[in-house]
Amino acid sequence: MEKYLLKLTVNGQEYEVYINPKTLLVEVIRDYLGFTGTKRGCETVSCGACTVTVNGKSVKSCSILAMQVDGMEIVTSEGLEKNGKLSPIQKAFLDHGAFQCGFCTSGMLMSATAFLDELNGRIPKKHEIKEAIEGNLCRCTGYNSIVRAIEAVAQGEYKEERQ
Amino acid sequence: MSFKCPACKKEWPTSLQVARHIFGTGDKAHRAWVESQGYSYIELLLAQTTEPGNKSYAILSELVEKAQATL
Amino acid sequence: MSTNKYKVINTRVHNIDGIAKVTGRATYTFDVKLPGMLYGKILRSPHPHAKILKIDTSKALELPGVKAVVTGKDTLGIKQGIWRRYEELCDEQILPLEKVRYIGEPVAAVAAVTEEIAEKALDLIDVEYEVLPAVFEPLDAIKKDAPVIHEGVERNINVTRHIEWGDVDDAFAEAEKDGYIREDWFKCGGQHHACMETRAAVSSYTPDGKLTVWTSTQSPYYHQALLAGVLGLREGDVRVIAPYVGGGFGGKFELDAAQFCSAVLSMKLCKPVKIVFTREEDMIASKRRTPMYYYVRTAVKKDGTFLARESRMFSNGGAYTGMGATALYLSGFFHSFPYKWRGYRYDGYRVYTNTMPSTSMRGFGAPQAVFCSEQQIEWICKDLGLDPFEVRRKNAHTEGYEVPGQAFIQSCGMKECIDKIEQWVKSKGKLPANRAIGVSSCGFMSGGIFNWFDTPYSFSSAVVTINYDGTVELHVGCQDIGQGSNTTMAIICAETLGVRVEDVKVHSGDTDHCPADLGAWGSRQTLMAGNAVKMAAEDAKRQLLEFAYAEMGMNIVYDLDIKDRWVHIVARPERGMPYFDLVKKALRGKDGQRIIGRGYYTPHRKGMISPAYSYMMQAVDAEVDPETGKITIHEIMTAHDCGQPINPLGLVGQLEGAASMALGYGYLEDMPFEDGKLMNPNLVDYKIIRATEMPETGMIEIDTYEPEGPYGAKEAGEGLTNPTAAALGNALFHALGIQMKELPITPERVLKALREKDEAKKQKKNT
Amino acid sequence: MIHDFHYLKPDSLKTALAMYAEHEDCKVICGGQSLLIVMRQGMVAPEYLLDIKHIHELSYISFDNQKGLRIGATTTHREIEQSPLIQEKYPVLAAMENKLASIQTRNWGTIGGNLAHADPAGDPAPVLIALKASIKVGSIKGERVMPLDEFFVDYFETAMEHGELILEVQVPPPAPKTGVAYQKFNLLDSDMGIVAVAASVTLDRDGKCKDTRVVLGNAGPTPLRMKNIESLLIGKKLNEKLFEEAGKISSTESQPVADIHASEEHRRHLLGVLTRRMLKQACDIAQKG
Repeated sequence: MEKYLLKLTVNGQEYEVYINPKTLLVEVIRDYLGFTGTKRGCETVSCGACTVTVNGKSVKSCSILAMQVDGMEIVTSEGLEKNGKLSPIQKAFLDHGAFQCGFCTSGMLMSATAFLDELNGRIPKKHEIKEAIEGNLCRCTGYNSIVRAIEAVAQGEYKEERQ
Repeated sequence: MSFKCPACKKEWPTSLQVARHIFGTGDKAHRAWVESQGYSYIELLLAQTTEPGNKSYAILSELVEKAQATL
Repeated sequence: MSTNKYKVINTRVHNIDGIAKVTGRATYTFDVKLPGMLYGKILRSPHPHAKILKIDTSKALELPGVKAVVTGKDTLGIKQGIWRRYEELCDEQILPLEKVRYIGEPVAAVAAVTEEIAEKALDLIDVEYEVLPAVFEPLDAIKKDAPVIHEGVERNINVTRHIEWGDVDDAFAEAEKDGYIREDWFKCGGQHHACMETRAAVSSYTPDGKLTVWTSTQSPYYHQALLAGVLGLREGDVRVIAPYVGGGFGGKFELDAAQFCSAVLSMKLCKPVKIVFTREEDMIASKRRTPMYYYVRTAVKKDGTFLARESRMFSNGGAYTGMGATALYLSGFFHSFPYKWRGYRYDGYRVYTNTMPSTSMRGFGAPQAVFCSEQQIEWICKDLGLDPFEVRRKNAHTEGYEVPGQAFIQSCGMKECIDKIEQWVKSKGKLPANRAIGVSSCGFMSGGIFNWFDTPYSFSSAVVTINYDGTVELHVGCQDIGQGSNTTMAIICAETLGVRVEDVKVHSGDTDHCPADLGAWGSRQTLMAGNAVKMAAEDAKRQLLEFAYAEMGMNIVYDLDIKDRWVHIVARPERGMPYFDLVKKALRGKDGQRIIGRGYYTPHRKGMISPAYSYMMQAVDAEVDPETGKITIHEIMTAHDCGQPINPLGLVGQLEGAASMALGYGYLEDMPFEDGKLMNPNLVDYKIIRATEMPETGMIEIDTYEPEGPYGAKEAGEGLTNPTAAALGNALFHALGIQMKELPITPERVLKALREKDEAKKQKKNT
Repeated sequence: MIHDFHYLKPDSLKTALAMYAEHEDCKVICGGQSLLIVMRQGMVAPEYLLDIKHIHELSYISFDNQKGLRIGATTTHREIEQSPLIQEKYPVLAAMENKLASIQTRNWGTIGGNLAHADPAGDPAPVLIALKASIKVGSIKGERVMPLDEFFVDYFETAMEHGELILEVQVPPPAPKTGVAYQKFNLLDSDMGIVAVAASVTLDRDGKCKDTRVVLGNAGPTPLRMKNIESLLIGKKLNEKLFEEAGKISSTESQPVADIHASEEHRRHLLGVLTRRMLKQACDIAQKG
């Protein structure tokens, strides 16, 4: 089976991997590049634990062929912190206890990050926040703490002081 | 005055409690003793579910009381 | 909330595993990678009931990359089970020798260089079965001609439990004269834990006869002991490591096939083997919440005073016992909660069937018991024209009440919960058509006393070690599965020792370094492990203060304490010394030895069920579309008595998490089987509630003090899962007048109930 | 698990069509949100996989008053959902997209991929048929346009021949005094519908029904356009009784398949209720419009 060259940037670092074209993006992220923050919880693109952002948009990395992100910018939960400083949404998750077992947390963080970036300043309604994480299943928290955390960041309670 | 369990000789103040102990443990020895009295252990147990009241327990308590003489 | 007299307890402390979890650093079992690690896959039975005649693994072994194939013959053939105290309830060989008893049961396991090769090898294993007749429903399995699933177990009944107090028959006789009796049949479905992390294990057996297993577990000690039991090893030679655990909910403290098969393969090859369940495997071949058929007969006086109740329950136990016996007992026990009965009789029957085994799941029999009880009470109040709040208040448990021969209730805030919810419901005023608020009250246990695991160790233990720089090592055996027990223990340790949470490092999830503890189930850890941690911290503080008395040389009448890193005279807090200086002196005074405090807890003189009980009443504001049967939940409000809250962020998380799981059990999550085959083993067709359906959740904390718990604390984990399904059923009763007797409440069942109600009304009109 | 395949990545539509014609056992992948699931289950295992995700010639949303709306095949659901133009001129289309699967799936999945997958429970098809949409497909031999309700042939089967790709969805300009409504019945907000109904109503000057379409989702092998309802309603003053009758036609003439989520009888009942409700809703919008 011939392999293909894939060039992609993950968390600001460029990588080149030779892969069988049937390899999914989540497999490149986890098994080839070792970013195990992104998780997998199902085989039917239902749980959202594998959510990452591709060029700023949240996607389920288990439903995408890795070859399709050639030359694109991927961000996983490990890429949110900048030289030791947590991003606003990470701090909000800590303050609001927006996680328990933590297995869905990486996916939730990336859905939240993509949603907040897309808002760029607009204050969202509550149902919009719930729709932003509708693709992410969580069995522990009952979601409301996560919605409160995202709402707090959207309302500017967390300054971004990491430039 | 106390009642002994015919199968394992443990004692309780009332025969009803001995009956409850026999159904509760339900191991081979206790089942065998019930069968030896001419009753099917499982039938007695299941009878509990069909009619209200405690018929099976009443029957078993009687058997226990009668058996005290031979212990 | 009362003004907080504690420095650390009941403050919004960050979860101490938070940084790892929000930065993607947290590694779970399926992230574990070892050098030379092989990947395992399990071949599963396609038949619900069949003899295994022959297994030919030769072709599989020839596939390049396959290193080993094991079947029952490669094991010691020991029948294992978690109820080690009763031999006949240990009935499961995970790789069976003679026959399979449910679809999905492991038959063989392959270890190969890659997961893909292992999967391909499965198709090359030929298994010759002799298919046997199978039975799937308990009421069929107890018939005379039903197939025998376990030899020697007549009519497939393997466990019966009987609870009785008071004079049941007299009470019913009195009710027949001038009271009121009502009887109803209920059918409560199963539910799957569906933890986001599926079952997984990495086993590594080394030539020195030691086995190390990384696995997702709620109790490392249980798995250490269970693995040792079935593999013929000493417990000390087995090390179980729980990396971060992705949820348990009662489904991850029994031995599962990932752990067992990876261990058997690893012992055969002396190489690490990793087995990770796919979601489909996790849903088909694990153990679920116990489906129950309830018959409930209740007698009351005309004025609403409860007289007696006589209930019977058949549980669909599935192919193997697991925690079935406990489910039977607890369901019956909490079916009487939270009311005083003059007479109560319960008979529970656990029946074997050829379906996936059922076990414990959050609430453990209480959601089913409460669903039947709390709805029937609401219907009785309607029949007699009584106010449901008044009837509940009149019969509710009170502080110091003894459930005859069963349990001693100490702290009990039931009445306050009823008052608060009554006020809240009234404050909501009149609701639009097809929408109403249903209420339901219940209680739950803080850990179990009956030692069905037969452990020789104390139930919980903890060790506190103070370093030279004042930082504290806290070794505990309790296991954090997301409910935040690491944080709760750190809070209790910090408060007791008088330091801050960031001074405490919690070590858990490793049987080599942590003391034995029964682990996370039955909502036991805050109380039991909390008591052990409090005792250990007190022991360390006492040793520390000995040096303080010497160092400060003050009047012997004074007492010393440590609060927020400041050692001081209790009566004159400004006179003292920094905790960090004291620690340095203490170390020198002990010839360089660190201060070590030990603590442990085992409940005594508390009956056979639990040391303490939480109480709650919940209101569910639900709307239903009478034309389509679709249900929308607007809000859930809970008045909750869990003694002294320790970890407030965790408490809110438990409430909202329990509500989301309980709502799923109420109207979303269904497990339809056809001839023993689960028809929806994926997260598309198995409907777990999502953010868009989750209602607003409020909580009213009732302040009580539980003397048995650390700082007065008791459970807040499982109890909150119990009332919701019943409250939802009652909401539909008030909104549309329909009586729901089956769980889950699907739209189709709502419309059927509506039709039945209308027909009944028509019949009444023209008779 | 997914079977091995040769991966073809054309950089333009022209090369894509050439490659597609060249290989017999070849499947097309765009967003892959549906295709990868069936490939993982081993139900689809082509020798070649043609990836047209990054052919930007086919990713556009345009509108003019004569020709109406044009959506390129590789346009993502999210782009349709968030397009101000579609929100203004075809609000029912944007609302439907907003409830399609999850944000993640909508960010990567495309309208062309969805329609080519031809799942009878798919959301876009009934709405687009109610909007009288047609679809342009093309191959190396040339292009053709057909009404969307003729595009779906059977379960997961379209009228496309081998070598043909979906190029564009075409929707006529919104007609005056017209209302379109869509609803699916499900347990969770973004689930595929157990059943779904799209309805459009156009009224003439004196308020009679000039034109109407009722399209049922997940009620047969393909989206079902209920022609008998059209003949029942066109030319009449619409009222509750007529909506009731239309509902009966939907529940009797549809071919829903029972599964664990709902029985056939329940599905027929729901189709009747939703038909009545969507016609009423469309009629109200038309009266205001």
